[in-house]
Formats: sequence, structure tokens, C-alpha cells
Amino acid sequence: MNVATHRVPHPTPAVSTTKINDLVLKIATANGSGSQSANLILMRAIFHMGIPVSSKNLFPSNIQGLPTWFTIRANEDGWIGQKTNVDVLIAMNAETAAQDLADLHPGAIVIINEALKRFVVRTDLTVFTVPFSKLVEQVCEDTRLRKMVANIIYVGVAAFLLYIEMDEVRNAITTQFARKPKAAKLNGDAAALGYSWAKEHLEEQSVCRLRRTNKTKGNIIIEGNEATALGALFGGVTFVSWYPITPSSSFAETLSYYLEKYRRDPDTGKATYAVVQAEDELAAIAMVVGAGWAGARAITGTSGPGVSLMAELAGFSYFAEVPAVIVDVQRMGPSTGLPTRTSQGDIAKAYQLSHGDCKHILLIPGNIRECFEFAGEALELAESFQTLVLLMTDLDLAMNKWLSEPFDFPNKLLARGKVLTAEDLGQDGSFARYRDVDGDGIPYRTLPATNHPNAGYFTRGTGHTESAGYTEDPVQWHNNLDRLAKKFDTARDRVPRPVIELVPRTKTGIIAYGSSDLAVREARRLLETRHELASSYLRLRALPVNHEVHDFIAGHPVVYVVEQNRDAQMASILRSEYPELAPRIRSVLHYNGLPIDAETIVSQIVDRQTSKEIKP
Amino acid sequence: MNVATHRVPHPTPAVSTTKINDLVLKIATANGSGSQSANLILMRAIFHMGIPVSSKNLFPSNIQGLPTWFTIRANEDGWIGQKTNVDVLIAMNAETAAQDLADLHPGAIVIINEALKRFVVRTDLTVFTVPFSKLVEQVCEDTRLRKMVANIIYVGVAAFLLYIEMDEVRNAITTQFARKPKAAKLNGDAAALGYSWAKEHLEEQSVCRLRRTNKTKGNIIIEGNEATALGALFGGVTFVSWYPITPSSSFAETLSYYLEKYRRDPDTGKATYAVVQAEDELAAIAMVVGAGWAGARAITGTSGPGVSLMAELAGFSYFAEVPAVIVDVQRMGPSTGLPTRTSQGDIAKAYQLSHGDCKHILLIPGNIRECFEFAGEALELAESFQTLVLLMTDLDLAMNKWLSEPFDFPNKLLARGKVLTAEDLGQDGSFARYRDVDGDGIPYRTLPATNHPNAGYFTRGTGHTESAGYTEDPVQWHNNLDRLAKKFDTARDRVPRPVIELVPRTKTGIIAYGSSDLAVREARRLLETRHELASSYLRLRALPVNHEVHDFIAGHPVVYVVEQNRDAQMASILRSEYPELAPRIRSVLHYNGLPIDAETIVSQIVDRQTSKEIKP
Amino acid sequence: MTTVMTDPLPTAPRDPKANRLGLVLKEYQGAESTLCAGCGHDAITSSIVKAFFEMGVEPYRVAKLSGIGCSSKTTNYFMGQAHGINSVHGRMAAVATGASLANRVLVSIGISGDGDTASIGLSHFLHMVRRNVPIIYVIENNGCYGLTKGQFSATADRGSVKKGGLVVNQSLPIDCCALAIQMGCGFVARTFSGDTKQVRTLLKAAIAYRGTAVLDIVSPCVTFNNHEGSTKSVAYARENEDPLHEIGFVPHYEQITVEYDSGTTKVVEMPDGSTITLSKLDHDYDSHDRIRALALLDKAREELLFYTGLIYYNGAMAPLDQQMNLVDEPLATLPESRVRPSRETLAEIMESFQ
Amino acid sequence: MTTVMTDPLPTAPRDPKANRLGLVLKEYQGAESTLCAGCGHDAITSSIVKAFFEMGVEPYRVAKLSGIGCSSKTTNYFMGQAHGINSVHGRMAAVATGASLANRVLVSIGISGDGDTASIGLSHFLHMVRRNVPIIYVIENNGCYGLTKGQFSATADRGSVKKGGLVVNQSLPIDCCALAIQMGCGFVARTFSGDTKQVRTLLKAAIAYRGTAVLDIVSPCVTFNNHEGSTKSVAYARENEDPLHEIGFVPHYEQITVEYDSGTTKVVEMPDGSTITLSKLDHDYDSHDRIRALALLDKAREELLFYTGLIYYNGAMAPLDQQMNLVDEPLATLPESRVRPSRETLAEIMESFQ
Ligand SMILES: Cc1ncc(C[n+]2csc(CCOP(=O)(O)OP(=O)(O)O)c2C)c(N)n1
Ligand SMILES: Cc1ncc(C[n+]2csc(CCOP(=O)(O)OP(=O)(O)O)c2C)c(N)n1
Ligand code: SF4
Ligand code: SF4
Ligand SMILES: [Mg+2]
Ligand SMILES: [Mg+2]
Repeated sequence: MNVATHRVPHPTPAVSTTKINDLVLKIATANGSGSQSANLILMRAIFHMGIPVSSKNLFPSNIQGLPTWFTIRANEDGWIGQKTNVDVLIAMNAETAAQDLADLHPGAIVIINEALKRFVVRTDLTVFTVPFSKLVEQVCEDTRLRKMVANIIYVGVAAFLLYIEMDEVRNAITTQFARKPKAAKLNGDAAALGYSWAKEHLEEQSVCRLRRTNKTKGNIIIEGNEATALGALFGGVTFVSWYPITPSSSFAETLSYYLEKYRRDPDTGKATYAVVQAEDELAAIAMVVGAGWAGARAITGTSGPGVSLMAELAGFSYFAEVPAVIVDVQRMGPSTGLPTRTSQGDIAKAYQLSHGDCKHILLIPGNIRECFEFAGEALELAESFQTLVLLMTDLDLAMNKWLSEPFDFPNKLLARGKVLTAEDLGQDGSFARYRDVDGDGIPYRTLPATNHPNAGYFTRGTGHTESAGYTEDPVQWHNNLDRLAKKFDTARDRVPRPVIELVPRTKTGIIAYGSSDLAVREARRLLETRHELASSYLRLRALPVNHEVHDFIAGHPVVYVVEQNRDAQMASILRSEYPELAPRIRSVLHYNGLPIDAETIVSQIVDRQTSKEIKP
Repeated sequence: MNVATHRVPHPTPAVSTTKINDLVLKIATANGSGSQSANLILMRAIFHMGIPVSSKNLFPSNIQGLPTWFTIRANEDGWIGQKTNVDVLIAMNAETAAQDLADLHPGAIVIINEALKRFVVRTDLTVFTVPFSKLVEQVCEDTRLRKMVANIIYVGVAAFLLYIEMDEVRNAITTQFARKPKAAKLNGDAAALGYSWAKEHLEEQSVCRLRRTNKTKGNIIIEGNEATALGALFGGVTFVSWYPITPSSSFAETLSYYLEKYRRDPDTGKATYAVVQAEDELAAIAMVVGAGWAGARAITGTSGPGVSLMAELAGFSYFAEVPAVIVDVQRMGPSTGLPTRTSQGDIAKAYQLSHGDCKHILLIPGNIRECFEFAGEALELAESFQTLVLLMTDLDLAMNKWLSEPFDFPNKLLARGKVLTAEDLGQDGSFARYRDVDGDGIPYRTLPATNHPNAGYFTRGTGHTESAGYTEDPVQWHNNLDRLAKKFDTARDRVPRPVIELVPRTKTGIIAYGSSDLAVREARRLLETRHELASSYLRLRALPVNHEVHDFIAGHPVVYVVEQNRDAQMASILRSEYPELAPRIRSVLHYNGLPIDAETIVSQIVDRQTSKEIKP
Repeated sequence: MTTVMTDPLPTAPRDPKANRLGLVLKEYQGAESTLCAGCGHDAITSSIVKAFFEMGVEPYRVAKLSGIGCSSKTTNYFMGQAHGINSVHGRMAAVATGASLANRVLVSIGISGDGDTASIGLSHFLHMVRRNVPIIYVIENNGCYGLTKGQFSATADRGSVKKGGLVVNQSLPIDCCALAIQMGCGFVARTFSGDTKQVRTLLKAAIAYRGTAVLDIVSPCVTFNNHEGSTKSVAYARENEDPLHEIGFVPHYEQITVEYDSGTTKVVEMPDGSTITLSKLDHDYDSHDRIRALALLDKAREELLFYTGLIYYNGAMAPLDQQMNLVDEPLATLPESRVRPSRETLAEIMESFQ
Repeated sequence: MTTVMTDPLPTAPRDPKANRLGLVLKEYQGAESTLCAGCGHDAITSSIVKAFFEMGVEPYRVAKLSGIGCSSKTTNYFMGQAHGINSVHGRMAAVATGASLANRVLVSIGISGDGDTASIGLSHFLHMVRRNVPIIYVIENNGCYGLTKGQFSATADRGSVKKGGLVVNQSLPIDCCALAIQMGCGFVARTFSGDTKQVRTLLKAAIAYRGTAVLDIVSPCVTFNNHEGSTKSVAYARENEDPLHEIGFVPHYEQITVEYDSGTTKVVEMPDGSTITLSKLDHDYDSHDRIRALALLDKAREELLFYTGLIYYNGAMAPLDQQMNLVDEPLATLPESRVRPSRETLAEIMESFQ
């Protein structure tokens, strides 16, 4: 067989300037084929070349054999949000090759398995054909491993074509297989083979290249679930209960791993924490509520279906005022939906989870550091406000690899909220569990096993007096609900404040939250450069909102609320918070399961601007 | 002991005109004491005197011994909504007597058990003291029954004082104890004794009196749960699953009773329905979904906590497009809350029940006839739209006795929606389960056991193609969600339209829904007569809303949304439906567990009107 | 000597490859599996296809029900002509209860996993059994949560080692067979996905049975729970399977007269006329003795024994639809005249409220 | 002859009415009951008060947990000084799991109903038992849903008649004792609210036990399930109660030496040094034999027999907190230094992500 390089001449651009350190690389494989290691090695090598890099792993909801795409974006200026315009495709999956190629923009580079050559029908692409199956035979004798090792070969090929340093590839391989020297050797050989084969057989390309810089010094690459788990670890979590569900499982699993490692008593080897894999989400939240009631710092992690199941206990936590934290790693719903696709579809539901009047504190990290910080903060707020706090991440944040500054050690001591000890109660201290002593709506509590005759009280989800007695009295019921509303108002200025970037004199504001941040920031740049539309930006980091949000909307005649759901859930919340400002709120909505990208935001905003508002 | 009548002189009014057929009578007892029969007898007697009458039973969440209040309102003009200003109190409960008396307005009449005489400290009431314990000894030998029979004595006393016809009292007793002649006799004697004793010992009063009229001819007295059950019965329900919960249990129990009675095959005695008392609400809704999928007309009934538990399956019904009906008899939440108090606190929650993007059709009966009609309609719409429909009633409607015109036999045939039979599929009919063939967003379905090789399809809550195959494709996901949104839009003009009463030239509109109707109508009259504030009125009967709601709000610069919850749930929905109209929406909120009354509405509206808007 | 005489009027197929309905095996197949190569669940799928084919069940009459999990996906991989519902995690037993009452003529088969049944769905499973919902309820038991990547499930044996070798399960496993017996189930079997003959025979008997038939099938997860130290691996199951008897099944419509040695073979007559034969192997086991069955399962759990076969059988209990005395026709498609009472009835009721 | 020697250092109270802590009965009481006069649950409440009083448990160390129902309300009616949580319907077992891990020193007592446990809470109940959460789990079993006005619950006996006399229960009852044994429970008892001596003795033994102790107490609902034809009425229970043995209990701290006839009395030594004695009555029952216990319960269910006593005991299994090897101090109140790893640890972790 003739192993040759297809070189299809570029139709555009005539004058091709090489893009440096600005790359979108997409790798199409099947899951369970071991391609994940290869992809991470590529990513890590780029990272260690000092180039900001991110990846999006688009995987199916099964275990083996279905199409998977891994997209690496490297950009020296830090524009590493989701981007659908691919520069380089590595096509390894016959099932999707036709579509993968069809989706490319003219001029894109394709590295394709020779066996898939037949799918190359376009002439406007730069195609490099590689005989992976043949090559792999040279390095790997075990036929069962060949499929996996073939993947590492493309790492070498890509390294050659894109100018990724082979030293960094080797380092990355060593790291990846730190505990498996045999595998490290095998993979190292395979990568080297790919590189040398490419060097020998392929022409260099000058469409886009990478080169060492210094933009990632000291940074880390980490997944959101790992960050959240670490946040809980350093937030002093003592109780975890969970039920497996994609994409939240790795939160609990990572947390368990670190707890096991770092939270055993040095003297006795005993655990300073408890983790229970519950029988379902109803039990998981019930255990968390039980633990929170007894005084533990308790957390559970789940996703949409689990959140639905936790609804009843959420209302109990709210009304009986028991601390609890749910990490909701949002995936695409409704129903089972797309378990391996991202979404911000639970925002409105989580905000008012449960029947009857109740609203919850939501923390919404917009980046990986905030996953860490807000996990601790969630535990903190749950105890301070004696209520349920939901930490709203999503699959994009939680299961993709993100570049981040390393996390800071918490700069304040653990706050345990208004807890009265036996000493606090004093000789004959009277104690009214649900009295608003401080005028902030937050009452005092005691913990079970407090050795004082007045410490005990009866926690219930039914109507209660200030001293926790049962009552059906209309006035007491009403007053208690009002106090809870007041407590919620107190939270407005205690939850993480929005991050605001005001641009003078613009009429346009953008509000976004969570994982949309990078795409929004890139969109703002594009709006400004392409459409001369400058925009202010407010990134919500929590609910309930505070006056800053009000003022931001009030300060901009047109405000776009960007969100990754169909029903404009956050816009609805803002509209009912600020009815007088409702008319100025418009929605940018994205809900196909992929992370939102800058172009989507730009095009929707441009579409919705009236002719007066935007230059053509 | 001296059995005398305390006659405290009225301080006000100097010129007392007797109120005719305008009475609020409140009876304070303990539950489990059998007072319920006595109260119903009083109510029924008034009803048969032709006077419009309603009752509110305020009972505790336990079985025996706690305070209960039963309030009867009789009003010739039909103003029989909740009213807190009591004309006559029958005070039988020592535990509450002090407060019951304190709550009265000057001039009120009190019929009080002699044993409670000590609680009478006010001088501005007309008090009649009755030696119930002594009297009951005369008619009832069985000491265990005396407590119960004493209650019937107050029926006689009240009949005398209020001019309730004893013939009607006797008839009511006969009806009440139709199957227990011994009890009928005993109670008849007790009532007669009460009457004759009163005639002998008490002075007549001229504060308020009842007299026969003809305003209730042909009417019925019925509870909402009974009406809903009958609606389901005549709506052709074939499957019921439920789990007991106050205040919805009597819906399922009444339905079971009538099914047993009227839905057995006349020839074989076999059942044309199935009722399952499920192990919990998760199972109840799952069974309904299973039955709906298999083609039954299936319904479940529950209240807030159950609705929370049904959240996950609600999303499945929405997304997999399986017909299902939940009757949500709303009680006061959050959490267990006040199980025997009313509320409209689940509206927003039910509307978007479940995680992810989904919205449901809500039918909201505003009176007892609509409980009947909308139950059938809910089954109809669930099948027509292949989705979950929630029928939102509340404890006030569901468990109180309401006056109503009798129900009409349904005037249309049962609609089973777009179901394809084997014949419809034809020889080689292709069939795409989720294709929008008719442009209304509603696809076609087949039922299991349809004898055609193309009939079978695979129902799933995961991403699916038009032909129900599995897909994670972003475009197909997006399009399917859009089709579901379109289907929801189709529903806007298929659900019960709002009832609108437009008053020309007024700036003020009122929007209300559900059991608030009577109070709102009375409030409008009071606003007009007392405050010269005329108002238009729109009663929402369903969600999603349609253009008529838009136009109504657009037509009134100020619109009050009256609701029985704290968080202005319907107002929020309207604000996000019509952001441009959001600023004109104001809220009237009532959430103490009692049914809303006209005065509450009036005072909140008057408070919220700016000086320009209302005359002082 | 016991002589079994069955239904003398067979429907002999013409096409040698077709079944008594004239359908071929392909018509009992479904979509292509997307499970991992070698997954035990796929073997069960094949057995289901064959059992239904061989029994000649009309595919359109079958309702396939499942929850969520790799196991639950398999309902898509057999009998593509049948209606299927892949509901939500843990609730299939309740969904099936509704479906089977809505349409009595359905032959319901539910496929669940050990997570789906013994964790999140435990209560519904038990209540379904207690009600005796007519369904073949298959638990594809791999001791782990396959689809969420291999966490221990509640059926993982005590001492079972997790992939990676670091974690050992401490908890007592839930034995779904024992619980089913406890809830009054009349058809309880345990088998192994790799013992395709036994699986198929049990499935055929379950098809003939009306009521809840529970089949707890050990079905290895080759990706996450197939290592040394796992008691649900292919190797472990193969080595340890200990059949209580050799099972045979003769459907009611097959005109065969077979002679059995009553000393070594027990014959179970089913209400529909079909016959299960249990031939003695190493054990002398009686599938009719509830307490003995519980004792056997208790021993198996304590000593990590893997008995397979028909653990318990009792054909006496009426299925739910019969308990409820439903009309013969499916409720789903009763005409208006049978489900809406008359105008006169309404009038009568209205009068009672006057 | 067996001689029982217990803890030689008693804390003898001074006040003849006080217990070993010097507390009087009143200090173990709670709010006034709002249940119906005569409700079985109130009798159990009294027994709980006495058992904790007599055992000298510090009230502040007690955690009272419940779900929703008349039964679940009763946690408010005893030990007013203790913390209580009246959670949501059916989830108490899970709430208790969290609470007991959060604070190991708590003596947890959970009160549930037959609806709360055997219907909506069945799965959590079973999983709690399986985990061996340290708790005294009392099921106040009246065969019906009291608080929602008397519907049959899943423990209603087959053939039991509903109030009004028209409806007869067809379903097999769920036997919580049998299921608990099946889930590996080491302390399973059935008793009758009216047999206050037995209830109290069992409660005291349960207090001494560490692990899940299940007490299924038949507790008549005098309002909805106390009529002729009910098998959970006061009269029925009184007439049919058949104690398996006469139970005695000697707490570890009581310095007494008693001699028993080993032919008629079995002595059960508990890990904490307390002793249960089971003296023979009509039956010759062995509370250590799991299969025998299951057989007994099976027979009782079939034949509507009402055996009471300690159905099964096995003190070997470690409670959950021990299985998890938790630090001795309550997790709830560990200081920051023990629950937040150091700055250096964070640095180390950060490095691993570079
Ligand atoms: C409410 C809910 N919780 C969690 C999940 C995630 N989930 C999907 S499958 C599964 C477990 C599957 O285990 P099992 O039933 O044993 O099936 P297997 O994959 O092992 O065949 C879980 C926990 C879910 N889909 N829904
Ligand atoms: C989620 C939910 N569903 C239903 C109810 C209504 N409910 C309250 S108590 C109860 C049953 C109580 O029965 P049981 O546990 O046997 O207690 P009992 O009253 O008989 O002592 C039910 C169904 C509820 N509170 N919450
Ligand atoms: S993960 Fe396990 S259970 Fe799932 S398909 Fe793969 S082998 Fe089967
Ligand atoms: S209803 Fe029954 S269970 Fe409830 S308090 Fe009354 S007697 Fe007890
Ligand atoms: Mg499994
Ligand atoms: Mg009960």
C-alpha cells in the first residue's frame, strides 16, 4: 500500500499567514478505546509549552464503542472557551468521519487514519493520511493493546505537524503513566514513532503552529469536580452522602479519595469524616439533613434527576432550618436527557426546589477557582444561614480539564454559624430556636448532645412557634414565613457578589453566569471588534441577587441574559425580582448540549439588536 | 345551678336593624367530638331554606381532641366566600374560648356552654348561656355518646335563635343518619330539646335572622374532592393510583367508591377500571405513567409533598410524551407545613415541575363545577397533548362544602388524542413517533399491543430522533426541545380560557385564580362601594396563558394579581411571560393558611394604590 | 414414573426455521447493542430473543420495560417490533404495575439492574412482587453500577474486591431472590448469563407463568467487575456455578409424552398446562419449600456459594389483574360506552347531593 | 445452672425515686400527647420513658428521630430535654444514618409507623438495617395509616377487615421482622404495646445493644383499626399474643448475681456486659437461629399467629460508625485543626495538578 500524503491545495486564503498559538484541535475517536490518555498527553504538552489551553471532551452516555470527540483549544491570549470552528481534525472514527470532515471549514487540516481515506471527498482541506494500523504493529506486539497504542501515534504525528515539543510530549507521557513504567515505555515509543514517521513522510504545514511561551507558569490543569471536591475538603466537610450519577460521581469519588488520604487522624488512623454511598438520592439528601441537624458539615452531589428526587427534603431543610449542601452538576435535561452533555437547565428549579413557598441560596461558580472557593463557601453559608445551599456547576465545568491559577488556602477560619453551646445557654438560659434575635432573620440553634437541660428542641417541618412548639396559628405561620423571607434577604449581601465590568457610555449590558464566562468574554471582544458594540458585563455568582444587579440593569437600556437553557430561567428570575426593569431584559439562549461558544452569543445579540442599537 | 341568659346590652349600634339572610356563624369545638354532623345539619337546614350557604371547616392535623372551627356563611345574595367577621359564635371548646370570644366584633352573638361561662369577660356581646351537659343527660343515657349528642343540642338552640326552620333541621338529621335510624332518633330528640329549651329560656334576638327564600333550588352541596372524583369518573378514567395524603385522600377514596359502584360491567360484574393504593407517590406517578403509556386514562391525586416526590417522573412524562394527570390538592407548605390549611403555594413549582427545561399544563378550577369539568378536561388534555397535566385545586375547594349548580353531563365525546391503530398504519405505514406531522407540535403515538409490525417504538427519557431512536445529536436535541415548546404554545388556546369581566374606563384590573374567586368578587364590590374603585377582573383557569391575558394586562395600567402564597408565584409567571407588561403587575398576597377573604384583598389593594389611583 | 401429556394440538411451523407462528428468529431481534463487547447483558438479550421465539409469543403483544442502567438499555436490543419503555432509574416495577393493569393482554418483561432494583428501586420491586404483577422481572446482576462506572451495588458480595484491588466490600449483599420469596413471589430463579441453556429454559417457564417471575441473573460487567477478587466475574461465575437441578420445560402446546424417573426428576405442572422438569444433579432440592429456599439462600450468601436454578415455585397465587377482577378486554381501549356512566347516573348522583 | 455476674460498680441513686443519674421519671417525659385517647402509641411512649429512665440514659444524649404519622409524632411526647427531629414521611431511617454518623455519642431512637416504614420508607429501612446504623428503631405497627384516617397499610394482615366491615385486605402483609433478619439485623423483636413489661424489657435491651435494633410493636389504632375483624385491635392482640419466652434484662451496671436454670432459661450476654434472659414458656425457641426465626415468622404470617419476644439476636456485627472507623469524638464538633488540612497539603495537591 502506498503511504502517501494527500496534499490538497488550499483554495483560500491566497496569502496565508501562519496562526501562532491559536489552535482548535479536534480528535474524533470511539469511547473506551483509550484515546483519552493520548488526548491528555497532547493537552499537557501544550500546557507545558506555556500556552493557555483547554479541552472539551464530548463523550456518549455509554461505556464503550460510541463516538467521542475531544477538542483542544490553545490560545496565547487565553481565549480558550468553547469554539466550534476547528483548525485541525484528527479523524480516527469511521462511524463519524464523513460528518466530521463535512463539518470542517475550508482550509482546515485533517490527520486521518489511512483506513478512512475514502471519506475524504472535499478538496478544500489539507489532508495528512497516516497508516496507523501498520505503524502500531511496529511498536506493539500485543494485538489487544494496538487500538489503544495507535492513539498515541497520532500524538507524535500531531506534535510534528503542530510544532508541539517532543520533550514535553515525553514528559506528559511519563506523568500520565507514572505508576505504569511498562505502559510509559510503550507509549513513549509509539509517540516517537509517530513523530519520526511524520517527519519522514509528511510535509510541514504553515496554517497554524504552536511555540513555547510563558503564559501558564505555576498554573494547574484540573476538572471542576476535582476543584469542588478540594473545596469541600478544605471547607472542613465532615459528612458526605451520594448516589452515583453522571456527571457528578467524580465529585464524590474525588472527595472520598482525598478524605481517605488527608483526613485520617495522624495518631489513630481513624477517620474525621464519614462517606456513605446511599441507596438513592432521597436517602443521600436525608442523610445530609440528618448529619447537618446533628452538627456535621454535610454535603451531597448529584445532577438533575437527583435534584428532582431531593425536592421534598429541600423544603424540609429550608423550613426546619437545617444546614445542607447539594452540589448540582447540571447535565442536559429534562428527564434522563443527555447525561453526558452540559446545560444550565436546573437554575430556576433549584432556586425554588420543593413545593410551597421556598427559595434557596444558589452559588454559581464561573470558573474552576470558584468551584473550589464556592464549595467551601456553600458549607459555610449553609451553616451560617441554617438552610439548604445549592452549588450549581455543570458538566462543562465539572468534567472538562480547565486551566487555572492554583487555589489559595482559605483566608478565614471556618464559620459554624449561630450555634449555642451549653456554656452559651448559661445557668438557666432560655432559648427560642426560631426567634429572630439579631434582626437578620437567622435564629440560633443548639446541637444534639448539648449537655444542658434547655438545649433540646424539636425540629419539625410543620408549623412551629418561636420556641419550636407545634402550632397551626395563622399569625405565627405567617410571621415565620416572613422571617424566612427576611433571612433570605439577609443572604443577598452575604453570598458572592457579582463580578461587574462597566464600560462607560454603552447602552448594552450582558449578564451571564457559570460556565458561560469564557465564551461571553470572547463574545464581547468580537462584538466590539466586529460590530463596534461595546458592552458592560455582569457575571452573577449567586442567588439571591443584590442591589448591584439591580443597578447594573437599571444602568443599561438593553440587557442580554446569556444562559444555557431553553426557558430563559435566569431571565425569568430577574424579571420577577425587578419587574420594573423586566422590559429591558433580552435572552441569549443555547441548549443543544454543547458548551456555549462566543459565536452563538454574538450572532444572537446581533440578531436581537434593533437597527438603532447596532452598526451593521 | 342557675341556668340563665346573660344579656349584655349592645353598646353599638344604637339603631339596630336586623340583618336578614346575612350570617356568619362560627362553631368552636374539638375534633373527633362528632361536631361535624351537627354543623352539617345546620348548614343543610339553611340550604333547604333556600338560602345560599357555604362552610369552612378549620380542623387540626390530628385525629382527636384538638380545636376545630366550623364557619357557616349564609347570604341571600350569594356572598358566601370566606369572611372573618363573625356574627354568631357557638363556643364549645374550653381550650379556645377565651380567644374565640376576644376575636369577636362588638355586638356579636355568643351561644356558650355553661361550663365556659367564666370566659365571658366582654360586655359588648350578646351572650346566651346553655347548660349543655345537663340537657344532654335528659336525652342520652349512654355516657360515651353524650359529648357527641351535646353538639346536636346546639343545633336546636341555634335554630331557635336564628330562625332556622326545625322541619328542615329534622330533614337534615334524617338525611345525615339515613342508615342509622337509632342515631337519627337520638339526634332528632336532642335537636328538639335544644330548640324547646331555648324557646323556654332564651330571649329572642334581632341582630340577625334567617328566613326562607328560593335561591338554592336544584342546587347541590358538595366538596371539591367529590366533584373532582366525579369529573374523573365521567371523564372515562380507567386507572387510578394514589398514596394517602391530606387533603387529597378523599379525592381518590370518593373516586374509588363511585368506580366500584358505577363502573362494573353489568354482565360480568368485572371492573372497567383499576385502582392501586401505591407504596408512595413515586410509585403512584410511575404507575400512572406506565398506565398512560399503555393507553389507560390515568390519574393520581396528591398534595405538595407528593408533588415534590413526583418531580422526576413529571419530567419523564413531559419529555417522553406520556399522558398523565396529577390532581394537586394544595395545602400549606413548605415542607409538611400545615396539612389541614389551604394555600396556592404549588403553582410555580407545578408549572415547571422537574429538573431541566420543562413546563406543564395546569388547570385551575375556580369553583366546584370546574372541579368536575376540569377533571375530565385534564384527562382529555393529557391524552390530546401526550403530556402531564396538573389539576390544581386546594384544601379550601377540596374539603369544604360548597354550594353549586348541579353538574352537566359532558357535551362532547371522549377524545383519546392522536393514537394510530393498526388500520391507521396500513399495509406498510411508516410511523415516526416524534414527528410534528400537523405543525402543532403534537406527534402521533401507537399503543402497546397494536398488532402491526411498525407499531412498536421505544419510549425513552433520553435524547431521541423523530423515529424514537437514541441520539445525542445537538441539532436533533435542540429541535425536539423546540417542538415541545411549540406543543406547549398550541396548548395556550386549547386549555380553558380565562373568564374576563371588563369594566369600561377603569385603570385597575384584578387577576386571580382558583379558590380566591368568591373573595375577589366580593372584594370588587366592596372596592366599588366603599372606595369608588371599579375594577376589571380576569380569572385565570389554566396555564399556559393566552393572548387574552396579555390583552387584559395591556388594557389596564395597574393589575393586581391576587394569590394565596408568599412568593407571588403567578405574578412571577406572568412577569416572565410578558416582560414588557411586568411593571404594571402588583401582588395581593395571603398566606396564613386560612382561605383568602374579601377584606384582605380590599385592604391590600387600597394600601398599594397610589394617591392618584384611588379616592380616599 | 410420571407421564406428562400436553396439549394435543400443536401449531407445527412449515418453515423449519420458523416458530409456531411462522416467525423467524430475526423478527425477535432488536437494535444493535451498544454495550461493551462481552458484557453479560448481551448474552441475556440473546437468550430472551430465543426464548420468546421458541415460545412463539407474538412480538406485538410484548411490553418491554426497564429503568436506567446498562442492563436497562437492553430492552432496546430485543424484539424491535414490541413497544418498549426505558423509564427512570428504579421505578420500572411501578411503571410495569400501571402498564400491565392498563392492558391485560400484554406479556410484560422488565429488565433491571442490581442498582436499579436493589438500591433505588428496592421498595417498588418488593411491592410489585407483593402485588404479584404479571411480569417476567429480570435482574441483570453484576454487583456494580455499570453505567456510572463500576461503583459497588447493594448486591456486591461481602469481601468482593473493587477494580484496582484497593477497596473491599464490607456490606452484606441484598439477596433479591430471598426478598422476593419473603414477599410471596411464586417464581424465583437464580441463574448465570453464561449458562444460556438454563437462562433460556427459565425464561420460557417464566413466559408460561402468570404472576411476578423473578430471575436474578448474574451477568458479569466485563469492564468494571470482571477482575480477580470479584465474585461476579465471568471466571468466578463459571467456576462456582452450582446448579440445583437440570431444568427442562415443555410448553403446553407441544404434543409430547415424556417419561421421567420420579426418583430423579420432579415435575412441576403449571396452571397453563406447561411443565417444568427438575432433574436431580448433586443436590436433592425441593423448589416448593419456602423455608428451605430461604435457608439455601442464607447459606449461599454466608459461604459465597452460587446455586442456580428454580429456587422457589408456587403457582397458586392469582396475578394482580385477576385479583382485581378486571374485565377481559384491555382497559386501555375500552369504548366510551363502557367507561363513562350514563346521563341518568349523573342525575342520580347529583340528586344525592341535594 | 448459669451464673450471671455483672458490672460490680453500680451507681446507686440516693433519692429512692431517682435513677442512677439522680434523675426522676418526670425528666424523661415530654410534651402532652395529642393522640386519640387509648391509642397504642401512647402506651409505647410510656414504656420508652420508663425504659430510658430505668436505664439511666442522660436525656441530652438522646436523639429522637421520626418520619410522619401519628406514631412519628410521639417523639415529641417523651424526653423533652432531648433533641428531636420529626422529618419527612418515610425517610427517617436515612436521616438517622446521617445523624448517628455525625455524632457517635448520640443514643438514637427512631419511631416510625407501619406506613412510614413498610410503604414509603421500605427501602431506607432495609438499607439502614443492612448498614447496621446504631439505633433503636421502633415500628408502631397498627396495620393502617392512622394520621390519614385509616387506610390499610402494607402490614395489614391478609383477611383483615376494614372499619365499616366492607373491605377485606387481600394482600400479603410485609413482615418487617423477617425483612430485618434478611438484611442481617442482629436484634429483632416483636411485641405488643399493651404488654408493657415486655416492651420495656426489650427497649432496655435495645438501649444496651449497639447496632440496629428493630422492635416491631403492634400498637392498636383505636380510632380506625380497633373493630371486630381487625387483627391489630386491642382485643385481638390481647387474645392472640403468644410470647415466645419470658424476657428479663440485667444492665451491665447492676451488681447482681442471679442463678438461672439453664434448662428453662437461656442467657444472652451482650457485648457491653448486659444480659438478656429468655425463660421458657410454651415454646422452645432459640433466638439465635436465623432460619428458625424466618420459619417462625413465615408460619405466623400464614396462620395469623402473634408471637412476641426477642425473635432474633446476634451481637457480632459492628455498628456502622465502627465499620467506618470514625474518630472517637463526634464529627459534628471536631475543631478546625482536625477537619481542614494544612496549607502545605493544599500546596502539595496543587503541585500534583501542574
Ligand atoms: C435518579 C437517578 N440517579 C442516578 C442515575 C445514574 N445512574 C444511571 S444507571 C445507574 C446504575 C446502574 O446500575 P445497575 O442498575 O446495576 O445497571 P448496570 O449498569 O450495572 O447494568 C445510575 C446510578 C440516574 N440515571 N437517575
Ligand atoms: C410524602 C408524603 N406522603 C404522604 C403523607 C401523608 N401521610 C402522613 S402520615 C401518613 C401515614 C402514616 O401511617 P403510619 O406510618 O402507619 O403511622 P400511623 O399514623 O398509623 O401511626 C401519610 C400517608 C405525607 N405526610 N408525606
Ligand atoms: S460497563 Fe459493564 S455492564 Fe455496562 S455495558 Fe460495559 S460490561 Fe456491560
Ligand atoms: S388515629 Fe389511630 S394511630 Fe392515630 S392517634 Fe388516633 S388511635 Fe392513634
Ligand atoms: Mg449493575
Ligand atoms: Mg400505622
